[in-house]
Amino acid sequence: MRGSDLLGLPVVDVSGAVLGPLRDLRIDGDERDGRLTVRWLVVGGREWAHRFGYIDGRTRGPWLLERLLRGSSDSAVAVAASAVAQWGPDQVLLSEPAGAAAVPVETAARTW
Amino acid sequence: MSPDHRSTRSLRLDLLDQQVLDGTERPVGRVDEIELEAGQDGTLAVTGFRLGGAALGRRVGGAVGHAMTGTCRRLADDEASPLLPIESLKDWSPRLTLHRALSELPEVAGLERWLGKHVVSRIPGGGDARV
Amino acid sequence: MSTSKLFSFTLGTLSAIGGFIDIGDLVADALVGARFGLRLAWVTVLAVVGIMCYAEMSGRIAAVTKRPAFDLARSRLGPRYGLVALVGAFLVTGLLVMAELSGIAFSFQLLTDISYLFWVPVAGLVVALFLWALPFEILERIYGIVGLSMLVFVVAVWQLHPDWGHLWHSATTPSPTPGETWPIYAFLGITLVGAQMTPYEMFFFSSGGVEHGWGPRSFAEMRTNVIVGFPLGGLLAIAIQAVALVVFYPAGIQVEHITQTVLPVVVALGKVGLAFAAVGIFAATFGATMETLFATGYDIAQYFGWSYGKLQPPAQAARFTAVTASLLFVSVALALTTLNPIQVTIVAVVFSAMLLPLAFLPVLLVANDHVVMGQYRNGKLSNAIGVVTLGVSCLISVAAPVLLVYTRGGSG
Amino acid sequence: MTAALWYLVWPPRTQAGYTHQAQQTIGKFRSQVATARLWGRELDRDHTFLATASVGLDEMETDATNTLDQFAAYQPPAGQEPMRTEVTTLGDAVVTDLGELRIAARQGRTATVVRKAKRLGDLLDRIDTTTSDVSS
Repeated sequence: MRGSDLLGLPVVDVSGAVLGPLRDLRIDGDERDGRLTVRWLVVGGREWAHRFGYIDGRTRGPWLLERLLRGSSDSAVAVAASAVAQWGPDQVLLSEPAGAAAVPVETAARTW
Repeated sequence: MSPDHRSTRSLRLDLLDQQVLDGTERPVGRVDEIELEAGQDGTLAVTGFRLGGAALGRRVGGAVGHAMTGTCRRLADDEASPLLPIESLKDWSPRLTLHRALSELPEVAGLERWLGKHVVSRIPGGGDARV
Repeated sequence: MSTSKLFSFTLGTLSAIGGFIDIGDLVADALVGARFGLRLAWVTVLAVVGIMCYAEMSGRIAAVTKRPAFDLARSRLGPRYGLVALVGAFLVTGLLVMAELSGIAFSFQLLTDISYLFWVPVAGLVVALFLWALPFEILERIYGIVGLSMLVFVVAVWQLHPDWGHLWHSATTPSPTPGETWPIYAFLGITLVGAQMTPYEMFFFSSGGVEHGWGPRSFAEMRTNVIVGFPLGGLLAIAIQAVALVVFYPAGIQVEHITQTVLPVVVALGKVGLAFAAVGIFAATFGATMETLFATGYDIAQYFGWSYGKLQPPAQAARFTAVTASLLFVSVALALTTLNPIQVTIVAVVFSAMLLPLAFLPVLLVANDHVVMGQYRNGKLSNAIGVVTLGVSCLISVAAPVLLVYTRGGSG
Repeated sequence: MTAALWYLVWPPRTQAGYTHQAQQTIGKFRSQVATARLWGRELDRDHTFLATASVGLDEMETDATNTLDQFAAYQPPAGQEPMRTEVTTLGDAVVTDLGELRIAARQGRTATVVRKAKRLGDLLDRIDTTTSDVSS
């Protein structure tokens, strides 16, 4: 499936509750041995905040711009790829309830 | 927050739209689309990527996007923006470098190839297109 | 530092000067000087500070990432908004190529009294041959050094023995002259910002950095170029405003032509001054034609990821070469439609001012990207000036179209 | 967008609008004549090449013609015909004088250009009187 189709799909937990749109995928592995696997899903948060790199934590500041563009910081969550039951075609279905699967993006970001 | 050197990379910020160089470090295009596949064990993996206006057009969307995709489809003799498997990738740091040179990648950057061979290299001082 | 290093170091800086004055300055500064004297000089000063901040940022990004400024637009704005920025930059800079080309033709006309329209294709051919045959370093040196003859405008200020108190009073009165309205004052302020803060210079500056193989160790050279080049460009702009104030304001002369821009130099220094001014205008517009032409080519090539620039033979950057050649051809044709290049310059400069946020935002974001920049990311000063400049440019992009219409393009 | 374009080309209707347009037109004539006179003076002081001066003079004549045509095209509101006549006759004088200068320059007759340029002083005085008439 195409990456651009996947991004934006609603992420739904096992009970049918929608966590939010899929905004990004964290990829692990080494391109030299041809194995690039998805480790994390990043769900929710403003698209622009993702595009500018604020949610991912790489872009920090300038202070005013970040306040304007980032929006509420707790809106984005991370979900381990292992919690996914089905990828697409029109939603990403989790195999667990949101409470168990979702982790605040800041804590997840420390390990990715 | 996260340390500056990382173990995982972002599909949106590090892979999508990333600059692609051929085996001789010559820019040939950008990652216009990424292909992923879910394996039997449920894990999702990046299996390849596409270069070219046809794939880019789909992501731009709207009338302009359709025009872009349409023209590229008509221009390409075989499939427009073909899939390059992950195995063709030599290095990703942060730019993508392919193993093979452009001359060994027949389906990539057709316009560059045609213009280089038939037009620009013919002008005195134009040099060799190496395509 | 060995003498040859010092020699190339100073040449690098000197060549920066030639690139900082273009037809936008020649027209806008003279026009503003004749009407408001130095009452808008503060805008030029602030614009220089703003463009210096972003030029340094994009130069630093180019040195660290080996990728020029526009390359970032698509990675940070995404393909759709990157395309909007691309089309905007293409239209504006494309218009500027036509205006700069006409500028070259005007400089020939100044000394020959043959209509500039005759000279436009000649100028186009000269630019094409120079760009095709000569490597960049040589080109930059030529129009840089020759561009120094623009300093004749600074000499002219002294030669006119102005009433310095009056000049200082004018420079420190940020308000319209009697009989002029605030909207026109604001509109001409925006044209000055557009003339001084030109994104193509930032794209060209950073792309040049990538081609010169800048790395973190070349920060010193890069910053010297910025610290010397841009302020000197600003000084020239203010000198043009000053001579226009001294000679034109009392006589009620409104500037509409390049011949009027050089008139104060004629008054001050006679034929020698005129010759220098003509050569200076040739170098400035010649350099600017190449910069706007290549900046447009860079923008497109970097959006699509093509090879570009002059590092490899043209045939190996075929799409870039084709696009640049066709843009030059279209610009010559556009100039030959006798569309008034001065009006085109004002429109191009105002629209360029409107597009500033799209050019500045990606640069500011990447300069704060810890993964990309690491220890070389923005400090507090760059961020402070960067945010203020971005904020002002957002206000301008909202106010510019309204004022353009309301003041009927400044004639109001 | 259309509203903006309409506003741009909307000719003056009101009396104040017409007067403002007249003042603008006279201001342009003053600028064109003053520039031409300056070229003449610099030619006299051998400060400029004849080629450059004739380019400058030619541009001023063309501008004056355009300025006159544009103003003449406006429909004067009732009662302001005298103002129109005064400004257009002034404009005719400006176009004629600048035309003579451009012709002399193109023929290389520097002395004639200098002499005619000096006489532009009277034209500037006439512009001053018209300015006060229009604004009173």
